[in-house]
Amino acid sequence: MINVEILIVGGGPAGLCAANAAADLGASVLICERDEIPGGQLVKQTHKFFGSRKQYAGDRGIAIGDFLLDEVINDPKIEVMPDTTVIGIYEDGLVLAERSEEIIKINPRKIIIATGAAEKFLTFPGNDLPGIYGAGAVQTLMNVAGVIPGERVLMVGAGNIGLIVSYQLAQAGVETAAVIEGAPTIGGYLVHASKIQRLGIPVRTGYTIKEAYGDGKVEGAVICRLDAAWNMIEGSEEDIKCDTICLAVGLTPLTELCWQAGCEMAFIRELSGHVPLIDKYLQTTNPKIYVAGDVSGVEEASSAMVEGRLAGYSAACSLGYGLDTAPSLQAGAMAELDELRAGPMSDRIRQGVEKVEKMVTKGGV
Amino acid sequence: MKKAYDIVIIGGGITGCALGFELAKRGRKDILIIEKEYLTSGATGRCGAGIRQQWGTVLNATLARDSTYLFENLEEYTGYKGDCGLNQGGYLIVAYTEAEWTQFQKNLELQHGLNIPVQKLDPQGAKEIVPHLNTEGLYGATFCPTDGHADPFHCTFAYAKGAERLGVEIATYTEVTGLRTAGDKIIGVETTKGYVQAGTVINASGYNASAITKMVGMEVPVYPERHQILITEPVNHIQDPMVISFHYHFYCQQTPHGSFIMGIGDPTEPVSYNIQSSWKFMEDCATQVTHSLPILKNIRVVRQWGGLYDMSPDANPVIDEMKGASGLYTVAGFSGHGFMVAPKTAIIIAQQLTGEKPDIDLHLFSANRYETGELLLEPSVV
Amino acid sequence: MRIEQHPILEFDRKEKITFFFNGQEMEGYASETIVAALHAAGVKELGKSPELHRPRGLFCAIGNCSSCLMVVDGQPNVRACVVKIKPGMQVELQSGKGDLK
Amino acid sequence: MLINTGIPTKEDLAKVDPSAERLAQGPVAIVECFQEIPCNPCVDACKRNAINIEGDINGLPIVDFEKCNGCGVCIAHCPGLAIFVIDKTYSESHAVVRLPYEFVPLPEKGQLACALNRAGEELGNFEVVRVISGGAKNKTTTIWLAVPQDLAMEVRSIKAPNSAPNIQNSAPGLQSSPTDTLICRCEDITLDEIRRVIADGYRTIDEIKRVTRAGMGPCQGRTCRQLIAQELSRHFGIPMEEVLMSTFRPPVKPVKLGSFVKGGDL
Repeated sequence: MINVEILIVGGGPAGLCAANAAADLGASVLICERDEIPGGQLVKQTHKFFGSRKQYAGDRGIAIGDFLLDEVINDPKIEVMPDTTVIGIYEDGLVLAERSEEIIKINPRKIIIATGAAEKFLTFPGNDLPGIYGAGAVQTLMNVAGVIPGERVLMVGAGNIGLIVSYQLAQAGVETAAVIEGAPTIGGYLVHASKIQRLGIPVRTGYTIKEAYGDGKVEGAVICRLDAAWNMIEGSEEDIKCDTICLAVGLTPLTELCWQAGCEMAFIRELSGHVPLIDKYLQTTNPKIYVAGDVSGVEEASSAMVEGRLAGYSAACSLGYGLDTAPSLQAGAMAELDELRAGPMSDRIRQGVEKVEKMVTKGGV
Repeated sequence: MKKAYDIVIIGGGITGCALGFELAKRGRKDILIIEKEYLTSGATGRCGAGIRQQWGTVLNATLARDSTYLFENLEEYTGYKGDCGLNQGGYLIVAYTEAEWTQFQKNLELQHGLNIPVQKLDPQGAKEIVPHLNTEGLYGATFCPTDGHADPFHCTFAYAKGAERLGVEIATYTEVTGLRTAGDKIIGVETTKGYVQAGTVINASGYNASAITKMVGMEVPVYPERHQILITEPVNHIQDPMVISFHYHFYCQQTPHGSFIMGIGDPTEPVSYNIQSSWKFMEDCATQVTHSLPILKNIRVVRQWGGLYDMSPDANPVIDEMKGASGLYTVAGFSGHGFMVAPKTAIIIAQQLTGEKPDIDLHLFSANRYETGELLLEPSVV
Repeated sequence: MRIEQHPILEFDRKEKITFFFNGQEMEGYASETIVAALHAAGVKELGKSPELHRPRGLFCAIGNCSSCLMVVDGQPNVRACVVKIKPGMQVELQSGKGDLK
Repeated sequence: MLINTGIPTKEDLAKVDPSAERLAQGPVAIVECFQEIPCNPCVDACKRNAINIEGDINGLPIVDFEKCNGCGVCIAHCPGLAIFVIDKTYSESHAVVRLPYEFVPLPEKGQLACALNRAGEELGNFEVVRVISGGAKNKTTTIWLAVPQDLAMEVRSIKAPNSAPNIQNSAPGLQSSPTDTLICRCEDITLDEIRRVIADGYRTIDEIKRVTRAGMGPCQGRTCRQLIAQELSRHFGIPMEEVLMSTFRPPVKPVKLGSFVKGGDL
């Protein structure tokens, strides 16, 4: 049995920042990371991050992952357990984790859940053919293993992930036949769209995938246009020859542990799925549990890092650490979040966060 | 939902749905089943769904035997399009103590007297049926090849769909909030969706049974007790029967789908509505089951969950009209074996309520047996 | 299918090792997961689905979805996207549910 | 429109381009950033304080063309690769377009590179006159491409030498046979099956899970639950917020039963 002050589930940008923040205030921290190397999805982000210097803007995701990890590893108050998956939070607050087929019991005083998000799947005939991958899977193959997913890709979704992965495919020498997007406008940052357009990769809004075909693996896809009510326009079908279809149709928060821990949950469309109801310090309705990053609403890695710091300060402070410094640090993190979310591209996130705030006030957390 | 019914059944588990079906089949009209959440959301949907005829009392063995016959043709019997998932791979009941083994041999006589085809096996014989069984410390086993298990959801849905075709109404996501009486007669049920009149109310609400009777100031000795189950990933078929040990309180079966379902009883479990999962259950169940069935060390658990038995002091149900509230019947307290006896039990209660002569006399399940001390102690429970 | 030159990344693949896919000898690198090594060799189909026997490949590549279950050293239902190859490892397509050993 | 295609229009560009007079004076930075996003490394990159954003970090960058001397440091610092430096004074016939480049192999000074416009169309092969490495950390190279004067405001990229040949898509009218749409991979449950049970009267995720097994597999319904919820929402015309979600149970991932056996506790 491991007794620890703060257990952090997930060593991605949110989890690593949470660990640093909590340890800075003096709390002892254990990070359980299911992967061999912590960093979460940062390990496959080859592009430079947006935001401001406080969120390491201008640095590439992989580099950010590296130095967040460096800080964590060099901090004696933080222990990192890689290859370790937290599998359950039980009724008595005990946590079970698995590492190399062994069960580890952890008895934390506070838990910060920073499990991130999972990729959404899409319904169309043939949607399970080998060669149809989530965009994150393509990144993992390409940017972690250095293996290309195929020779010619149809990218479904023109949010930031779809646009960025198309660019990364080009960097790996893979052709993207087209980026299609059901919505009439591009959802991701326009600079990303411009970047791939000038490589000759067409971004086609108002298009969806109607079907994937192939004998045992993807050989092509039929795309077609959508009308304003998202109905397929008959006769607009086009055949796209490709051996890979990459689905970048959004993420949904990975909240299993929040459900298990009895946190009050709500479906918030703007935050991409069911999320735990939290207060402004990122505490859930289970007072033992805090959340940070995509698990509380799918957003950018930059905001995940700031949320991580905020949750780390809050959890440490609730244990009596940094009582004098924590309030200003928390306020600083909240101001950073407000700034990141101030622009028109964050309208949705702001609405989602406001919905949660209202529900929490009503519930009287 | 109408304003008045002849009969209201509280509880959309297998007992309530089978009752609705059997009553409608006997020509009763105006029947409403009220379910707090969705059908099977209580004990039925959380149970191991074993079907066992190897009981230690004549009444339970007979009910289970006749219910098995019904399970064998449930789709045809109810007119259900789906597959109720009956798998008669048998029950292998293993004896780890001498006392147990002696009791089993007594049971065997009783069971043979009821034409239940139970075989007595030495450890080697048990191993022939379950080749991966660890026979260390085993005295012997009994095996009934027509025992097995079924899909609790499809069985309940079969009864529910059949009942609906016969005119029964089912109100899901509707909770009973009160009972109304006039003098010593029941006259209706208050629900979250409004009041409904009814001269007959059947309390088939499982572990909530005493909460329901308390609404008219009456007690039945039925209380909730958590039992937990885990299920594994599916693998190709290797195990026919349910393997069960009363001594170690565990059971383990492989479903037709390929998953293993197993559970273990905890004698220290308190009375409570708690259905959360515990890590202790995982440890206890894994430790015991992999001792008896070592090959299962390598299979992966995909889910664990808790459910509530509707326990009674003698692990047998209360099936009786409530004294002082005529028209209110309690059918609850099955203590973990409600699923396997539901088909026949429903027929007998329907027979009683429609004036037919019941096939089996259920007076041993009367509510006053706890006062008179005539408990029906069942030696064969997990 | 391996990227030899990349503008941003350098791949530390570690040593070359040999494993077996459906009995056939294959080369991969010690840093690679089973699916990465197979993918590099052009193998995209990892098994047949349990009920409808449809060809299946990887989908999430990080152990979330269980689309990539394979038989590894005789053990069925191994998530090939998160398990690294080892020298001499026997990897097989999983057809349906697999046999418990 | 930019928002539909990612290609800025003439009107968009008119807002960020320097005047002809300024262009005639020497190299100058153009920031083709038209959207308010939370980002400001360009401001930090410019040592002459020639780039500013209004309000918070979501504001659009504005170049003070008088302060800007076209040094080009900002090019490799823009995460969106949206900054270019144009030098129309390079020669009588040619201007230099300095652009960010993140592909391999790198072109060498003196080589010809295929110039591309904002839509990726080829504009001809022109000489690379300088290659500036972004360094080991930054890794964004700045390419100086000498292009005819009239293309200076068109060329914004060069073709990566290893980019794949363009495969033509075939015309519509293909011969594929219809196949199923999968909802639950673990249990092989199709969309048709889900629609059939919904038509049969099952109206919650919990019921559908129990009657079809969708979501009972090793992944615990991570991918399929949402899809079933969407189908229920569509079929009954109820918002997703009102579709009841079933709960998640441990373990989060499949774990061997043997791992839980007592005695192995740390």
